[in-house]
Amino acid sequence: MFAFVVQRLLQAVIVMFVISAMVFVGVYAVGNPIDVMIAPDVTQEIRQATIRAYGFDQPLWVQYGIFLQRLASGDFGRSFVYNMPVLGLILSRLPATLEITVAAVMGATLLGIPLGMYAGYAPESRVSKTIMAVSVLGFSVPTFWIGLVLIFTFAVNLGVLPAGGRGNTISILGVQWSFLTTNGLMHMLLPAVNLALFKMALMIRLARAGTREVMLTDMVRFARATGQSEWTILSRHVLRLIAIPLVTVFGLEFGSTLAFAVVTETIFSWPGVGKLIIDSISTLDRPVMVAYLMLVSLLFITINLVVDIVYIALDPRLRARKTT
Amino acid sequence: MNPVLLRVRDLKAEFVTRAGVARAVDGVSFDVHAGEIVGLVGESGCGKSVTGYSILGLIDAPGRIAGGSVQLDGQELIGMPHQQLRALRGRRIAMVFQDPMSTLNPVLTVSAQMNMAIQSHRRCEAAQMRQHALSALAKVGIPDPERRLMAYPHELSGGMRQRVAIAIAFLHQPALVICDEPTTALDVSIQAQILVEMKTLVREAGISLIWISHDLATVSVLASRLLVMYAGRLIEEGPTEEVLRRPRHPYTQGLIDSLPSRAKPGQDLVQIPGSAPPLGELPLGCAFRDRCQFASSVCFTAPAQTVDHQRSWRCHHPLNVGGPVRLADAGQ
Amino acid sequence: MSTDMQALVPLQTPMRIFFDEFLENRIATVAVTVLFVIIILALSAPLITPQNPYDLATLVLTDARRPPGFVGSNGFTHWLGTDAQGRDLLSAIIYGLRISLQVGFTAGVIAFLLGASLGTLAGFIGGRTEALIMRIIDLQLSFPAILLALVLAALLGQGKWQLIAALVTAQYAYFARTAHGAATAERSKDYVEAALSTPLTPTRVALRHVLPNCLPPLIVVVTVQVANSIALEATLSFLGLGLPVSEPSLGMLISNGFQYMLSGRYWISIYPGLALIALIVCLNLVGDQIRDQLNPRLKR
Amino acid sequence: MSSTGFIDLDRITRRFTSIPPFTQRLLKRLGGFAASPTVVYAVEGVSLSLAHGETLGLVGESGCGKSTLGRVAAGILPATAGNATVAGEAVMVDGRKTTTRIQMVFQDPYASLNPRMRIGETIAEGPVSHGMITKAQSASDVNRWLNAVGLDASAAQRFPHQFSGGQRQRVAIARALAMRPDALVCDEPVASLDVSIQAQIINLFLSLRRELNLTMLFISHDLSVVRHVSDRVAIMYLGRIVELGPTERIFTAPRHPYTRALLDSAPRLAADGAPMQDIQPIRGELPSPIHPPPGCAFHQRCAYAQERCRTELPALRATGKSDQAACHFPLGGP
Repeated sequence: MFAFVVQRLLQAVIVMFVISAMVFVGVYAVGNPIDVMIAPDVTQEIRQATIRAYGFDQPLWVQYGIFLQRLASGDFGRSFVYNMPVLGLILSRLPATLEITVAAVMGATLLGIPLGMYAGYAPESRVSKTIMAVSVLGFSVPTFWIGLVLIFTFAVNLGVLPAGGRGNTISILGVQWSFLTTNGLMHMLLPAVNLALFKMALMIRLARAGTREVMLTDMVRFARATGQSEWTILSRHVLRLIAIPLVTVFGLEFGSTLAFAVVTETIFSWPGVGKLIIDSISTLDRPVMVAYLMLVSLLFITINLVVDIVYIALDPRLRARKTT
Repeated sequence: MNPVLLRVRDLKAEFVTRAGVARAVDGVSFDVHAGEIVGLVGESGCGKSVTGYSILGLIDAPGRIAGGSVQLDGQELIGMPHQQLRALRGRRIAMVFQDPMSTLNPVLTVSAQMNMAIQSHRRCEAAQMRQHALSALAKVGIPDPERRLMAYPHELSGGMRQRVAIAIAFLHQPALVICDEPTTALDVSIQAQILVEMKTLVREAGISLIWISHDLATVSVLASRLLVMYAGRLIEEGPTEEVLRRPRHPYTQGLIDSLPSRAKPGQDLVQIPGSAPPLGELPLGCAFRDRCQFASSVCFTAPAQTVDHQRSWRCHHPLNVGGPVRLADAGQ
Repeated sequence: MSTDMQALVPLQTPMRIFFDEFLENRIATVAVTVLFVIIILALSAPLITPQNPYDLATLVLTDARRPPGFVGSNGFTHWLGTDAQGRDLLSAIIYGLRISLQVGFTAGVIAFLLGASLGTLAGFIGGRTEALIMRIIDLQLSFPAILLALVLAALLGQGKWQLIAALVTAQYAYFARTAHGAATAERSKDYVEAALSTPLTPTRVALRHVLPNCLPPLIVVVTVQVANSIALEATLSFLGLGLPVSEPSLGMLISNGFQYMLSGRYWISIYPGLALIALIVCLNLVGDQIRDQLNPRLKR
Repeated sequence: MSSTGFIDLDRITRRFTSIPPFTQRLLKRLGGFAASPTVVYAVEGVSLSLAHGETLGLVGESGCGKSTLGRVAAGILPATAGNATVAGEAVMVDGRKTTTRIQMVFQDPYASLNPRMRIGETIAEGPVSHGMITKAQSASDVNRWLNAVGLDASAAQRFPHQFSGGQRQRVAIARALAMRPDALVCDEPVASLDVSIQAQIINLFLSLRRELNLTMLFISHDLSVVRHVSDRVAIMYLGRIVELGPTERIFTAPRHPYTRALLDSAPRLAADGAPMQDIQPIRGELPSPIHPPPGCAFHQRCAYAQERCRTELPALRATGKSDQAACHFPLGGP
């Protein structure tokens, strides 16, 4: 087990190097590095000073060395648009994105798994058929279109919920959270639902497929033959068995929900990291792009590692082979 | 003969498939007396397992019970409300399945699974449950039960896993245990151990067994009575030794004669030509008609069950009614 | 010596059984017919649409943002109304479907060829190279496709082929993983060992025995991935990173209509959205049906 | 052991080692606390030789290595040590099978045929690609082998899913015969068939043996099937041969305690049909090939085990004119 964790950490470090190299090539070596660091309309002296300061006149690999040094020290340079250190900018926006992502994924899982298990347990019943219809729709309809429909019905027609923006927030430990105020929650509801629909559909499909396969095994027949109730079989045998594949998907989907937040935040103008990256792409604010990519990659790799460890914890067969 | 524990009368079960309705069990009737071991024998696809599952109402869709009655101590099980039937499963009737690999939950420890089986019929504290589980494991000959209790199924050998399943089945001293090919997936030496253990276990507790298998030799080690099935019907029944020595139905005789141990080595075995008809397309009358060398025009009508003392058969041309005639000699 | 042959079942190739079983499922058949209709519509777009939405000359600005059923200045009724540039929405949707299908299928097929060959190759080489390739594939799969496509679209700039490149990079890994899984599963089966023990050369066994049996699970991934490509393309266009503005895809149409949504002109966004969803839903339904049919455990 | 036999296996050893991933080896060098590679001792120094036209039965329980040995003999699996030859010709040269004179028949009829290939193609593929017949002759050649295994020529156009288990096994046999082999390795060919179908296939093997004078290595866990088809029988236990000899002698007067115990624990119907009631099971569990016990592998379960059995590995030595046993204290005296 320990050797496994060490192996994964090793790989994580290697991958971060690879990504940093790709980002370096993509952003610096290809484009003119100067434009990356300083705004185009700056005087010539400052341009020359910066070139020397950041060693752009050095050979490429030296520049890469400097680039890595700065990455390690968290200095991603300053954003053109907001003229503040990029790291601080991103970290200030992260909580907003995390809020709706966590709410979406939690909602998708807590709703999706039971519905999926029921659809797998009684596939022929009409309720299961509707669940599957909803899941195919949820799985197929692009997130941005659902966002529009949600705004159109709840905000425009019914006027019950705000069409966008974050509403007021409370700051705890210097971090702005909106889910603690009713107004904040009202603002959070639609984006979270929008983000959750695709994930819930996915969870329903997986839970259904897993449950259906397990229900046909001798194990369930044997459990029934010992007089265990359907509820015990579902909650302790089936759930425990399908939890293993679901955990992997939960981890991967958490990452992809975070990425999909880009779309939702654009529609609901939710001031999260997603909106930041979209704006920075359109304004070619490259330092923000670099920082976003590096931080997000780090996040995905940690999620990947956590998922693998939980995967092994859940499945005793994968633990060190003990021969009795 | 002890009182009748289980009465099965005209049991019918069928499967609705894309190709139409296939009658897997076509009117099977038999009794099981208290403390008796009955062998239910037949080749694959003859409906023996479905018969076993139907008794406990364990057929999954698309299968369903299409008729007949199953009575345990006079209590009708077919159509019994689910809660009541569930109260019987494990407490009055238990089951053991063929593949020990897929019977136990691979991600739960043996003790977790035994506790769940105990709790479905008895409310008791953890300590009592642990004691109950340990004694159950010891009874089926598992060495060092403490360590095995905490093990996961994949850490046990095939034989050990099957013993755990048997221990679970015997947890509540059921009156009847239905075993579906319990030793088929095991090696010869492990099978022998389990056969002997089952024999003593059942005799001591006076539990009756229905032993389902395709292997005549293994079943006849334990069973005092044999029931032979073919294409969903019970075609022969009787005390083991009599059925083996002087079978009435040509199919039973053919089954016995095609066993290698019955012929001189190197000599061609007596073989039953063709293969069993698929359940969806059963021929008219006697299903064995196309493969039977004694078949005649009367076999186009389904033979009724002839009963003679403890024996019964369904055949228009029964064998060995007179002296001990063996098929091989009668044929040439 | 010969046994009397049981009446042999009429000649049934695995393909024929597959189609018979497929057509038995009503939903899947409807989905496949709708798909067929959409493809026909998309192919014959220039012939059947009243107006060429990409030819800016024919657009009449005064007819812009009109509701469905509006009769345009050139006497033509716009069944689904017009968009902000005065384009007939129906024609725009059909052309949009055309682009979505083009991009979706091309990206899907390229990703299939690239990913499947990489996966099967890894499956056959085995040893360290297999472990290395599959490790890279797993890591790429932990990267959300949308993020990858987003960054690539931003770096590569606008245009159909850049978009396709972004979609392919985001999705070839799914094919690689499925192909690798199928190849390793088939490789362990007896019929492969039997072929090798004839002996037949490993390449011949790989091509004639293993590969054909690896295809079915890949077909499922193709249908699902084409649907994903279309959805992804629409999302990127919605974010303004997809196709150029002059050739609006469905995503672009929806995005343009977004600001008019709040003032009650719903049709500009809603109708293209419905067309897009119809296409994606049908693809997913077909994919699901094929997957259920191929899953041996669910055999009825 | 003079190698005069037609199929000759000389001191065959086969071990499966799982190489721990890169990091475990790294950790081993750093702190030395990583798991060492697990080794499965499947076959250990087995020597066997079959005369031309002879059928040797290879019997043993799971994990005894009989399947592995069969695959090495058929040239599917390279041996870790020792070499296998058929008619003096090496079966495998650096990992690649080099002879067509020995073919294999597998256990599971549902897995050993390519589901997407017509039966005719499966049978004709081998001989055509080895130039034994031309493409034009393939149709008639396929018919010949289909008839030889009791199948109708019309089967050639059909796919495996249209046949029963027994019929599929006949196709698998036809495929092997189409390569005009001199020897067959059959790995549990009737184990997954019903008794009535089993009899038909056993009879087919007997007639093929007579007509084509095939040398056969017949692998099975079922003693009665092996007794019926084999001239000689070898009993395997945990990767080694513990007894070898003429069939009748092995079944009536076994010299190795394991053989005796195996015969006693297998339920059999006596010739007149009376069931054999009293079976004596062997004590203990099957040892795992990952940790083979020291000395004689059977000593933990053997009723006659003495101190010497626990430490010294008994060699396979002659215990009669043409039979051998690997036991320090063979039954019925040395």
